[in-house]
Amino acid sequence: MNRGRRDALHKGSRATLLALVAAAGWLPSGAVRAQAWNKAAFDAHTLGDTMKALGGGEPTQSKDVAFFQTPEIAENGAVVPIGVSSSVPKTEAIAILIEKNPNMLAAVFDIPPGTEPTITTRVKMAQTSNVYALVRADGKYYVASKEIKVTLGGCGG
Amino acid sequence: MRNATLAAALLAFAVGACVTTPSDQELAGKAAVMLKSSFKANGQATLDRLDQDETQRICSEFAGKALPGDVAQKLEKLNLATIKYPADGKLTGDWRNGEKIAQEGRGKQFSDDPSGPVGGNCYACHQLAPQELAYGTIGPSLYQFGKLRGYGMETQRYVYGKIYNPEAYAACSNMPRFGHNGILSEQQIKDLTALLMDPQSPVNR
Amino acid sequence: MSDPMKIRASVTGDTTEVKVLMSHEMETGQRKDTDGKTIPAWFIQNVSVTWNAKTVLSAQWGTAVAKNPFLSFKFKGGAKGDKITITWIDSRADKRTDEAVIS
Amino acid sequence: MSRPIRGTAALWLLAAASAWGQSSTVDEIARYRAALQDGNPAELWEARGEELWKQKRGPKQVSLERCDLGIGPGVVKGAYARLPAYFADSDRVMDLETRLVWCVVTLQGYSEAEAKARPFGNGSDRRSDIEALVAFVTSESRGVAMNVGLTHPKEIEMYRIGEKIFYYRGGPHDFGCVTCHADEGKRIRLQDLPKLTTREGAQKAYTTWPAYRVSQGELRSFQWRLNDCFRQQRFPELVFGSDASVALTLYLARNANGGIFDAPAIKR
Repeated sequence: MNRGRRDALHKGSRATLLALVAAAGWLPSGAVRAQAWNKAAFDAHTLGDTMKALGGGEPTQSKDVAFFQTPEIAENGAVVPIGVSSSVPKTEAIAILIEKNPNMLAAVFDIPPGTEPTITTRVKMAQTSNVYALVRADGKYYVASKEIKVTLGGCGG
Repeated sequence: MRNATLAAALLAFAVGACVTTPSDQELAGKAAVMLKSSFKANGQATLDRLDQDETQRICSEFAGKALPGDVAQKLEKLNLATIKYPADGKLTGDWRNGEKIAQEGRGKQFSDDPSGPVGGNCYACHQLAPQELAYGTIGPSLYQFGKLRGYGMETQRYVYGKIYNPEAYAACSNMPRFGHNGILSEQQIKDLTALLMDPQSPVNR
Repeated sequence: MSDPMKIRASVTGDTTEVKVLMSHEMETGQRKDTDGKTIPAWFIQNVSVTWNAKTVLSAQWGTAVAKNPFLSFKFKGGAKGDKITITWIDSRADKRTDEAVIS
Repeated sequence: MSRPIRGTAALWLLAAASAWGQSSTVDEIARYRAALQDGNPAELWEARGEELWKQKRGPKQVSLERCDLGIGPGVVKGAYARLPAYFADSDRVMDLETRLVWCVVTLQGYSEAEAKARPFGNGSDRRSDIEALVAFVTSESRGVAMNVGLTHPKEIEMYRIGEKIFYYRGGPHDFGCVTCHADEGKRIRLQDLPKLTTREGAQKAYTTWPAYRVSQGELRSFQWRLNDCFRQQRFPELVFGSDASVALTLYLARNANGGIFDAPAIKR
């Protein structure tokens, strides 16, 4: 079943993503909490399992979630700059997921009131992949995605 | 009067040159000695790699400048004589293997496994198959090499020979002498020749 | 012993921008050493940033955050001379706290 | 693109693809590099290097704060922009790394073998003190114009030998520095190659080393840069702090004169 999910996701279909997430069944918000480490979410290998472990509602694909300072091609997958900003009111958390990494979830940031829903960090990517920016705002989930290509650099040695 | 000034200038230059620094030849000698004491053997990369053959010595001496015609001719003749064509007379192999060899950058570095792969690393310097975007530009683009020149035997011989010893065709070329220096095997050179010369190769499609 | 973080915090108008570099291997658990043995995962799991005893950011990280992590964000409030405190805890339960003054 | 995104997957992907298709590979890699500039982990090495510089260490329990990098004991600001240079106390032309080793030995009392034990770092349990010190000292020349003098006869000779080494071709591949670095606008794969025989090219290259290499997660010194070039040239291993390494460094540093030093940098 997991295998099938991944294959569906590889096709990059938005409709499939939404269907999967809906099927996974979101837990109530608040599962992302400071100073606890959500092992189940970080251990998950599929998008459905990751989101299930994170908990929450059905994510809406949203243009209010945006990548910035995020190149489309990474010269080296060891360090890929990612910026995510949300203009969804009452944004509470931002997560970064990398579809083709061994474990999809890279990072979750809790955004308390007064902190701008804008995060810049750097992640590792095993290969060219879709990257998802997931936002929880007022208990609801929103998502945007972007493909980042990872190139081989240099002299082959 | 102009001549007198020139003579004075030349004299000053000559005197200056004598007094301050050693000759070019002396410096080359000092550099060679310094190199010997500045490197250590590491794995397959032994110190004898610092010893130059005549081609390397002459190309170093001219320091990237154009060679005089007679010197270039002499070098090309010397290197042309080293090319060994396959005994079976067949110059092309499998372009699929050739593509792998062209992509492979490892081989002969002290960090490489001596029993591991040795490639031609052609994409480091040349455009070949259009699918590979990460190609270098030290050498000319080889895209559509055979298609533009024809797939005839003479061109095949040139390609095989050029990979075997490029110094035979262009003295002090930047390209390694893959056959002459034992970097690639006869079969590997055949496969690379196919990559450029097989009509089915992505290079020609 | 881990190295100190490099923290920069500066205020413009009513917004403070925090930029931090942390010294950490962020080992994925996927790599092998020269003998072919898997190098165990070792990475920062939790980060929290406080200003005036208020948490202004907290994060959970996995192994996919890059080595020597970098993070930047902004929050409302903060004045020149205020203290910013950042703490990380890694998967070996090592912990490090550093402070910086808002400029 | 301001085009509204519709609900169906196909349309969304189409819009995205056309927007992404507009920028070329080279432009995108330039964007990638630009995005890394803010927050260079090299700062972590600079900070550790500064600590090491000030710490009382070694058998003699003294700091390096009396180390003479060429413009007086303890003067770090701008020192790197004048190196390599001839030092009367050692009667040698020295680059920063060999000078640091000299200070660690003569001031702190370590043996030369101890001082050179780990020229290049590899992970948090095999860190290089030299690379950290290099990060600190070079950071103190940021914004300073390169100003390498050729006045002492030994400097002049080392420069000219460095030039010879630059053009020295050898090994199974016939490679020399000249193979990759004597032409304008060339690249290996997608890596741009600086033409090091011109002022402009040398400035661009030399003023951006040392650098944090993201591919390795390490700060790399100029000695490391040379060592790794020779590895790829299929040469034997360049000995850390050897005469050839100093001669070549002098050749390149001098060619970069006038360039504004801007390192430690960050590179792929």
